[in-house]
This record gives sequence, C-alpha cells and structure tokens, in this order.
Amino acid sequence: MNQYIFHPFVLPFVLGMAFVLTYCLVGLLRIIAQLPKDDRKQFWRSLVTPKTAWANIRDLFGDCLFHVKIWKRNPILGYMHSSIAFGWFMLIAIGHVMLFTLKPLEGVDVQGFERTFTNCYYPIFYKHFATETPVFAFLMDFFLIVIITGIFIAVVKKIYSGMVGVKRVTKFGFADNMIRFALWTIFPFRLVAEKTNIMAFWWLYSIDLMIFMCLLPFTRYMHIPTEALFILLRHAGLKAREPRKGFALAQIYSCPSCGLCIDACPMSVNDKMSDNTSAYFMKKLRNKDSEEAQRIAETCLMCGKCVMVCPVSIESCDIKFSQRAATPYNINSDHSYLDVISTEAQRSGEISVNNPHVLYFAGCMTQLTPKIMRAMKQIMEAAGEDYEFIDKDGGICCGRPMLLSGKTAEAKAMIEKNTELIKKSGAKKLVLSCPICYKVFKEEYHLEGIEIQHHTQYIDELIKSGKLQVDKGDVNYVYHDPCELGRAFGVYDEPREVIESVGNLRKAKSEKELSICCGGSLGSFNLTQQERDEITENSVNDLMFNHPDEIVTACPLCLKTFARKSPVQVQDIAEIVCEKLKK
Amino acid sequence: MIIEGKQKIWADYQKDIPDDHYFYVRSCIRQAFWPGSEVTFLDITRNKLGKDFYENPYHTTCGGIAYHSDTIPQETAMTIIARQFALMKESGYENYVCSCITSFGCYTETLETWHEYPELEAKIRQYLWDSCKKEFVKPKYLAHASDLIYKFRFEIAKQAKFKLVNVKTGKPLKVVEHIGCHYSKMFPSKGFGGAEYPHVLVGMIEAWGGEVVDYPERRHCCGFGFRQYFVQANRGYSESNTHKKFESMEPYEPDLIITNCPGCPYFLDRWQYVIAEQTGKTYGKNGYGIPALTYEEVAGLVMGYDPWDLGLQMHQVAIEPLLEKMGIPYDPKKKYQGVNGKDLGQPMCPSCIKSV
Amino acid sequence: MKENILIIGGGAAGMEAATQLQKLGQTPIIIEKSNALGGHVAQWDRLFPAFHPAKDVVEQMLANVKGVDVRMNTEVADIQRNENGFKAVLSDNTTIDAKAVVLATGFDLFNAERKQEYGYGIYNNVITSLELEKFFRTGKDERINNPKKIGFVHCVGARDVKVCNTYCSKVCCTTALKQACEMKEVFPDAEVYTFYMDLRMFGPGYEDLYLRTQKDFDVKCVRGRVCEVSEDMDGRLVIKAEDTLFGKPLKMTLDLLVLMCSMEKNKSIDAIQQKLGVANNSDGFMQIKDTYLGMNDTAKDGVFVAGTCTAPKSLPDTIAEARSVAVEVFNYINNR
Amino acid sequence: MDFGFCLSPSSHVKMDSVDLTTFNSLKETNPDINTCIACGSCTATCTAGNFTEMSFRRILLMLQRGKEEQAKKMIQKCMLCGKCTLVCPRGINIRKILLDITR
Repeated sequence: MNQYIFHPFVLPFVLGMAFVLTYCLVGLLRIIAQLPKDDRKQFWRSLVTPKTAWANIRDLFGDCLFHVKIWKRNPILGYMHSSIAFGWFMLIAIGHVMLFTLKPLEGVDVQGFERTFTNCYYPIFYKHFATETPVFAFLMDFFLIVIITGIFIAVVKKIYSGMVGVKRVTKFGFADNMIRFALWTIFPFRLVAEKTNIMAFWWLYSIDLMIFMCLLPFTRYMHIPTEALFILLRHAGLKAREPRKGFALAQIYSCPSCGLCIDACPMSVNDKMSDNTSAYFMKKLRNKDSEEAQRIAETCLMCGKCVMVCPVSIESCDIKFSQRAATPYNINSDHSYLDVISTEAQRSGEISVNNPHVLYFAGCMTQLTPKIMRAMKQIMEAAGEDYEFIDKDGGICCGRPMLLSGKTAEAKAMIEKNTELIKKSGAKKLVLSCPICYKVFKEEYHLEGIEIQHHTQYIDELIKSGKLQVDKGDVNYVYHDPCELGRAFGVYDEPREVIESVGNLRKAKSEKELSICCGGSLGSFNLTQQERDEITENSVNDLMFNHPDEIVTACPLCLKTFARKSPVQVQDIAEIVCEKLKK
Repeated sequence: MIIEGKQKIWADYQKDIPDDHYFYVRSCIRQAFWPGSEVTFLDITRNKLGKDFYENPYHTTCGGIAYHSDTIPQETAMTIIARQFALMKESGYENYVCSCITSFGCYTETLETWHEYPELEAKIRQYLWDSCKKEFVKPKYLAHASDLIYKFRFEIAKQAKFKLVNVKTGKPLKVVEHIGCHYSKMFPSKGFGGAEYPHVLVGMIEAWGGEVVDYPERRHCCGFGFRQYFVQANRGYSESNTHKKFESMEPYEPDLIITNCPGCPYFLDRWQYVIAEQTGKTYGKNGYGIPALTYEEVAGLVMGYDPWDLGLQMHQVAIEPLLEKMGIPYDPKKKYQGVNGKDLGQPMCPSCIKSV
Repeated sequence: MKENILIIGGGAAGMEAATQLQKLGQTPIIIEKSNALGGHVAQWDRLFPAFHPAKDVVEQMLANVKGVDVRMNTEVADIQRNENGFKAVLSDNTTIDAKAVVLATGFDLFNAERKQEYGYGIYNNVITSLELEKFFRTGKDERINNPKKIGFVHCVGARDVKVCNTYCSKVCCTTALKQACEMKEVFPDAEVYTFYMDLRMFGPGYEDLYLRTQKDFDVKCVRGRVCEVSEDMDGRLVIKAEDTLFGKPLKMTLDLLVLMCSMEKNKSIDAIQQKLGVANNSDGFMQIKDTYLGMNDTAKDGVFVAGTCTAPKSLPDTIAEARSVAVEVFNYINNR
Repeated sequence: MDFGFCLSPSSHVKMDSVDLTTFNSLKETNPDINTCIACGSCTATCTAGNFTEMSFRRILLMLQRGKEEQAKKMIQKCMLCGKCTLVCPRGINIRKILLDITR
C-alpha cells in the first residue's frame, strides 16, 4: 500500500478499534436480548416517542459529552470530564469532517475498500499523512490542548484529591490503573507526534490507543459507550429486575467508578466501611463477584444518597434490591397466624367500626417511641379530628423490612392483611409516623379513596387550615430529613414550615437530598452497632453545624438513633408541635 | 474414684442397731412379688444367726401405697402406723424392723413429723384411741430389714457356701446396687452411708466378695413411682426410668442387681422383659437380662439355699446364668415345681429375652 | 496517745488495718496463726476483674506493713477485758496488753465435701476454686490433664438452705468467670461451661469481664444449678443440671469440674469471739453494730471488726473496711 | 406386643451429642451471638411475638441445644421489622443473625 496513506503504526489502533466495536455491538445486543419482553417493547417505543426522544438527545449531549451534572456539583471535576469527553469527541468529529477537506499528497488516489479502510484511521493519524487547512489545524490543536488540560487536572486529582474537593477516590485494580495511564498519555503522545513527526511517538500514540480500547471493556471506561445506551433505557422508564442482566447490566457498565457516591455515602466515615459504597458494589457486580456484591447489598443502608448524587443517575438501590432478591434467605416465612389477627382484632374492638375520618398507623418503630404516639394523639385531639389508632396494642409490620430483605411474596401477605384492616375501618385518611411505613404504603399499598400522609404533611395541613393553633417559640431547631421521607418523596418543605411556625429553623451542613442517614436504617442487615454509631456521630456533627438547640426529625428510628449520640435534645416534629399547642 | 472419700462418708453415716429382739413387719407387695424373700430373711436371722424376731399376726399395711398414691391423707396413714406401734408395745418389743422401704420411709417421716409437731402426735394418739382403743409407744429403734442384714453381713459371710465371685474366672461379680428411694433420700441420716453414697447394699456386696458398679444413673429411681405405675397410660414413664438406668449401667456389663425395696427388683426385672419386647434389646449377655434380686435372695444364695426354695423362678429374667457363674448347683427340672413337687405351670416364653 | 492495738488475723484486712494504724501513730500487733502474712489473697494467682497478679498486691501490702509487730504461728489463747482495755494470752504464753482489739479473722472456704452430690473427694476430677488457683500459680495438678470440657459450678455452699448458708458469697461469680477465662487461656481448645443461678457482676469492670468471657473467651454460661455429678466408665464426670432459660434438663460429660466454694466465717476464732462477747448474725458471720454507720463496730466496746469476718467481701471492700477500722480505732482511743 | 404404653423419649438435652455446626459457623460471622444475656427484650418487643411464641432468645438457645429445626420453624414467624435489634442491650444484630440462620 502507498506509504502516504498507510504506515504499519496505524495497525495497533485499527485492531483495538475493531475489537472494541465488536465487543460493544455484541454487548448491546445481549443487553437488549436480556430485557424482559414488555420492557423491550417499551424501549423500542420510547425511541420514537417525541418526548423521550428529545430527552434522549438532551441527555446524550448533556450527560455524556458536557457532564452537566458534574459541573453542577463540582465545576473543576465538570471541566475535567467534559474537557476530555467533549474534547475527544470534537477531535473525532472534526477529524471526520476534515476527511473531505484534506489535501492528499500528489499522485495519491484511493478508492473502494482501501478508501474505507483509510477513513477509519485517517482522522486519527492524518497529520502523518496529509496537511490540513489552518482553520482545522487550529481547531484540532485547540481541542487537543483542552483535553490535555483536563488530563492535567486528572493527574492532580489522582495525587491530591483534596485539591479538587474530593475526599475519597475509588481504589482501582491493575487494569483500571493501566488504562488510566494509557488515557493520560494518549494525548501528550499525539501532540508530540503531530508536532515532531517522530515515528516512535506515532507508534506510542497508536499503541496507547490500542491498549485503551482493548482494556476498555474490562474497566470502568466501559461507561463511555454504555452510558449512551443506559440513557436511552432509563428514559424508556425501565427498572432493574435482576442484578446482572439487561437494564442492570447497562447500569453496571455505565458506572464510571467516579467515586462521587463514596463521599456521599454515610458509611464513608472510615476506610473499611467506605468499601461498601455503590461504586464498589457496581465494580463487584461487573467483576461477577456475587458474594461480595451480596454482602455490600446487605450492608447498604438504602438511604438513596448515592443515587441522588450519581452523575450517571444509576439506580444502585434498585440493583441492590434485585441482588438481595436474587439470593434470598431460606427463612420460609410462615405468617399464617396473620389470618387469626383480623378476626381477633375485630372481636376485641381494636378495629373501629365507627368510620373515623383519620386512621393513625404508628408502626413497629413508633411503638418503641410512645412519645410520638402521645404527641400525635394530643395534636389530633387539639385539632378536633375524628381519629382512631389502628395499632394501639401492636399491629402487623408494614412489610417494608420484608421487601428490604428481597422477600416480595411474604411482604405482600402483610400488605394485604394491613390493607384489609385499614379498609375495614372506613377511614378517609391514613396518617403514618414512620417514613419506613410511608414509603411502602405509598409504593405498594392500594388504598383507593384513602389519602396517605406522613404526620409532617398532616400537621402542616392542620396548621395551615387553621385547625391547629400553635405558638412560635424561640428554640433553634435543626431538621433532619429522614431518607425515606426526603430523598424518597421530596417531603422537604412541609416539615420545615411546621418547624418555622413553632420555632427557628437552623440549617444543617447537608440538607434535603444531601441529608446524611442517621445510621439506624433498617435497610442495612450487616452493620454492627459500633459501625452504626460511627455513622450516627458523623450525621449528628453535620446537623450540629449551626449550633442548634435541638435536633428535630420525623422518623421514630432516626429519633432513637440520634438520641444515643446527640449532644442536644432530639425530638420528633410531632413532639415539638405538641409542646407549642395553643392552650 | 477416690475410695477414701466414700469411706469417710460411710463412716459419717452410721447408725445404732440393737443386737437382738426385733418386732418384724412385712411388706404388702413383696409377699406377692418375691414370696421367698421374707421367709428367707426370718430363716437366716432366726435360725442361722439366732436372733429373736417377732411377727404379730394382726399387723397390716403401713398405708404407704395409698399415702403415696394420694388416696389417703397423712393423718390416716399416721394412724395406721400408730396402730402398728401399739401392736409392738402390746407384744413387748421396742425395736421395730420393717421389710418394706416405703414403710421405712413412712415410719421415719411420721416419727420425724411427730418430733417437729408434737401436737400432731397427740392428735394421732387420739385418733388411734377413738378408732381402736389402742395406745402406742414410739419404737426405741427403727430399722429397715436390710439394715439388719448389713449389720450381720460379716457373720453371713462367715457361714457362706458361695461367694459373689465368678467361679470360672475367679473374678468378683460386678454387682449393681439399687437403693429404694424412700430408704435415705428423704432423711439421709437414717440410712447407712447417707443418701448420695448409701453403704447398706455396698457393704453386703463387698462382704460377700462382689465388686460394686458405680454407674452414672446410680441414684435414679427404678421408675415405680406409685401413681406412674398404677395408671396404665402412665406406665411408659415408669418404664422409661428403668430404661434410663439400664442404658447407663449397660457398658459396665453387670452380672447382678441387688436391691432393698419391694418395688425396685420387680420393675428392674419385669421392665427388662417389656423393653425387650418393645425394642428388641436385652442388657445381659447372649440375649439374657440382668438378674435383679432382693438382698435376702442374694444372702440366701450365698448361704447355700436352694435357688428354687428362694423363689428365684418368680423372676422374669432367667437366673440360671448367674447360678452357673457362682457355681451354685440347681435342678432345672425343679424350677417350676412348688412345695411337695406340685406343678406350678410354666410361663409363656417371651419372644426376645431368654427365660431359661 | 500511743496504744497497743491487737489485730487478730494477718490477711488483707489485718495487714491494711495495721498499716493505717501505724501511720496514725499507734502500735498495732498482728497475731497470725499461720507462718505467713497475706491470708487467702496470697493463695490466689490473679485477681478479678483485670487479671491483676495477686502477688503484686500482697507484696505491696507486706512492704506497707513493715515495722509492725507481727507474731507469726501464734494464736490468741485467752483474752480478758480489764480497766486498761484487754489482756491477751498468746499460744506462746506471752501476754499483750491492748487498748483495742480488731478482729480481722477472715473466712474459711466452704468445705466442698459437704455438697456430697458434687462428689468432691470422691471423683478424681472435681476440684475447688482454690485448688484451681494453685494450679494457675504452680502449673501443677495431676487432676488437670489437658481437659477438653470444663465446668464451673457457682454457689457451692452459698444460697443453699441445704448447707444452712442462705447468703450470697458475693465474689464467686466474678471469680468463676475469671477462672473460666484463665482456663481458656491455658487450654484454648477446651469448651468451658459455667453453671450459674444469677451472675452478680456488682463492681466496676465486672460486667466488662462478663462480656469478654462470652465474646473473647467463648465461655458458655448456662443458667441452672448442677444437681448431681457421677463418674462414667472412663472416669469422666457426668453432670445434670437444668438449663432454666431453655426449660429443659441437661446432661453432659466433663473432664474437669470446678466448684466455686463460698465463704464461711473462720470458725477457729469462735472461742475468742465468745470471750469477747461478739455475737454472730443469721449468716454465721460476726454481727456488726450497724449496717450503714457501724460496719466496723461490734456490740462490745473496744472490739472492732474488719473484712470478711462479718460477711463475704471482695478484696477492695476488705481493704476499704480495714482503712475505716483504723480511723474508728484511732477515734476510739483519742475520745476515751 | 402392645402393652398400651411405650418408652417416652428422654427430655434431657444431651450436650455430648448436640450438633453445634450451625451455631459455630454462625459464630464465625456473628461473634455477637455469644453475648446474649437472655434478658428477653427481643421477645418482649417482637411484633410477631405479639401473636406467636416467637422468641429470639430461645432461638439462640435452641441452636445451642441441638434443636435447629425447631429454631428454623420459629424464625418463620419473623416479620423482619428489626425492633429486636433496636432494643437489644448487648447490641446484637439480631435481624441479621435470624437471616443468617436460614442461609
């Protein structure tokens, strides 16, 4: 072949490219084939639905190239990512556009297969073979420099992560370190090669590319191609059903192991526990280390903060659920005794037949914090509500813990029994004190015609409607957002408004969607008391940032957990309202 | 096992037994279960040892069975006992010897209770007067018949024709001793050797050449337990107790069990047959059981009484292997011949445990 | 005023009382019947709750008591009260005039033979807590041959109407756990069981010891009193107890059984005690004047008590009482 | 032959022959289980215990006394609500242990 259009140094690149393209294509087909049938149908449909199609285009550019989410969170990291991703994209795009404008050296004319073959590496190595117009030359050099600045930041981040505002970075294995090194050197090599045309650098450049592409499927950089697919699947509205198949697989490969979730995770209070964060969970899944994946899935508090901060929007909690469900415990639950309960409850008059307007379901955890129950009773009395307690003498668990253990069928049985009891009461509104219950009631219960409210919402409504009269005091409160109320349902404003009507609200260091789990979460099976205590201490410190007089929360479990470690009094929102009821 | 430790305890738990002139009362059930035993006892003590034993023909049960079956109140049982004491007084005796362990327990319990509650004694005195117009005097000495054999064990050993020794090997026979619960478990100080390590039977075994087997369930009840046996549905409980003891003693391969209670040898003997029928298991060698004898029967064998005169054919577990071990001659043809050669009839052969 | 004070008993209480009285300018005279000071503590290897060597404590106390008149191998043969206080005749026929008497006669360990069902002195592998301490000190006891299963019986001779001791002996629970841990240290492969009725972890660090016993030493605590012990064919011990938390009787074979013997009042002092007119309480220990404010006083003027002669006590309690008795005696002498 | 009665099984827990495999392997992963002081808090607070005989304290004992099947049967009543873990004075991760028993 003509020396002006071919040189053996392009071969490593071509081989690498061929490999990675084949790999990605097979992977894509596999993922789509693994999707459950109706999910697949939904996916095809979403591609042609204008609304999702637009969202697809928006996110493909916004997330994959510009990394808008990372920009928002941390501009330095945003620049680092988008400079490399967008810069590289531009080099490839401009390179291809340039193909048509390149002036081949005289006497060279390539056609047919040869032309196609050349096209695949020409934009990458064009400088060796041809000259470009000054405009393109500028653009190509510009983006190359942009990329190199991004890489510079990456190197700095690797050495001093604190400088770019990151406390903990993901720990990597050999392949990941290797590909990272390849990535860091590709562009400097290219620059040197282009500027000096020394053959050795062209070789190095090409080999670097090959290393990068050959390692790509086996490292976190697989997220570059997969994320595009993941965005499409996500917009199609799919949910992970199995831990290592279909949609979940797309998510696993989309995880860039960027480590943002590591800092966000409440467990990252020490090195050992930070190994339980989502970044590692995804990595274990990718490496098919299902034993470790299972362990992490069972250790996770399921607070959802990693999902909230994930720049790729990976639903790691869903995957953890499916992981738990994939290897369920052989507990062989026998809840046949539930059948007797309804008749007994009816006979003993526990279930009211008076059709109360409001039915109050305290839940298991609230049974351990009778202060909340008493406060709710007084509040409802003061508001003149027509109410009834459904589980005054202990009730049936809401089913959420069963769900958390991956045992859907058993949870269903409890849900059905509670549904039956609640419906029998004839209430119009169900008020819950426990966000754990709230989540399952909102998501899994079918209580048509019955409004479900957490007591923060309910009290807010009572105050706003004027049914409940409260005095404003001068206590400075800080509010802790329970994970399953805040991040799960965005109930951020109601509790804050309630608190402001009875006192002053101070801000925590991390609030709302960034609120740190109290450490008591039922989501985790494995954490020991000492580990939980460490999490709690960290969370309390965060809440104490502005020196409040009291910590207020809206979850019995958070209340109990904080009370162990808090330097100030911890109360439920219902309690502080109760204290300020107008006499 | 530290034998000095036991000897220390044995020395601590000794009691005075008068040398002669005893008022003897019989056991209700022993006469039916082991008809040779009491006869042998009286023959040995009266004729071989030359002691004065008097039996009053009007004496009755002590009431123990009814008392322990919760069918009569304590006052009734005490009044029956008071009458026995009255008979002793009328006969001019003051050393009371009973054949039955449960009687011994009841007499001891009564005397101790009266000691603690004299008003109860007065009440019983009145009851006895009201019912029988009799007056009693409390015995000067109370002993169980086995205490007497214990006391005279060396004299018996002197007159012995056979020893508790395997004549073929020359080794002492391994003997399990089983004490009736009512002997000293209620009042440890009333039995030779106390409650934990009773010496009454151990003393006989050692004096007559045997070797005592101390096995983990030594203390356990034979399983009679009165109420447990009397109700058929509860008998499994009684049998299980015996079973437990045999399971525990089995590894020691005992040649013989010696007992001092009416019920114990009966249950240790008969339940071996029932266990064999139910589980197919026998505890002696070659499909035989382990003979469970009364101390009088053993004393009789040692002194050379004819086994069939001692009534050993009344045992379910075949006695022949033991007789052969001890080298005691016997006529197999006479096993089921009564007095004057009368045919007693042969029992049905059990299916599991060997009877001959 | 510098007076003679007769201290009967050279154990922890007697030594500490003498030390303090000497510091207060008095002349304490210790009468010790054995040939060494230190009492029971000197027979112990390590002390609960932190496995502190008993030797260290005893040596410190011996150093402290230096200069005190100690009469070893001596007993008080007779004692009379007179107008100057007391006149004691010792077993070596010397006499001592003293202003006050401190009874620091301590305790006797319950004679385990009395609980016949446990077979102490009958079965080879039943030993007492004191003998185990000796094993820890000397490493020698022919009955302890690499046992695989070890049992500890609490409350031997305590809380037991059958031996006429209805009181709790206070220190045996903690001692049992301490010894159980030590056995695990010596025989890491052994299974160690303790049979308790209640675990009375009454002092600082004791509950931590309990937790360590369970967690770090894997000692199994069974709630139930061992009721009988037998020997099997191999000379191993078969024990029966009820696992009262499980509600079922339990039977197991052990290689070694350690009896946690209770404290009883040292009876060798009975005659002198009688002469001094000091009564016993219902537990058989010396009667103190008042539970709260008169724990060192007896009903008799000038006769004081300290340590385990009045009730079972731990070593820190004993030392505290010994110190308080010194102050009591000092005030008594100066206020007369 | 039918006697109208039969040997009754011994009620003794025979510790010499108890199979502790499950308990010991559980101990490897959850050393906490040794620290139970049988206070009964777990049983008293148990949501399922409100309706059934469910008792974690007894489950631990069952495993140590060779009644594994009985223990597993009892665990079936559990609703996994986690109250027991919250009230345990020794900080034992009860819910996790219950799940691990059934692994």
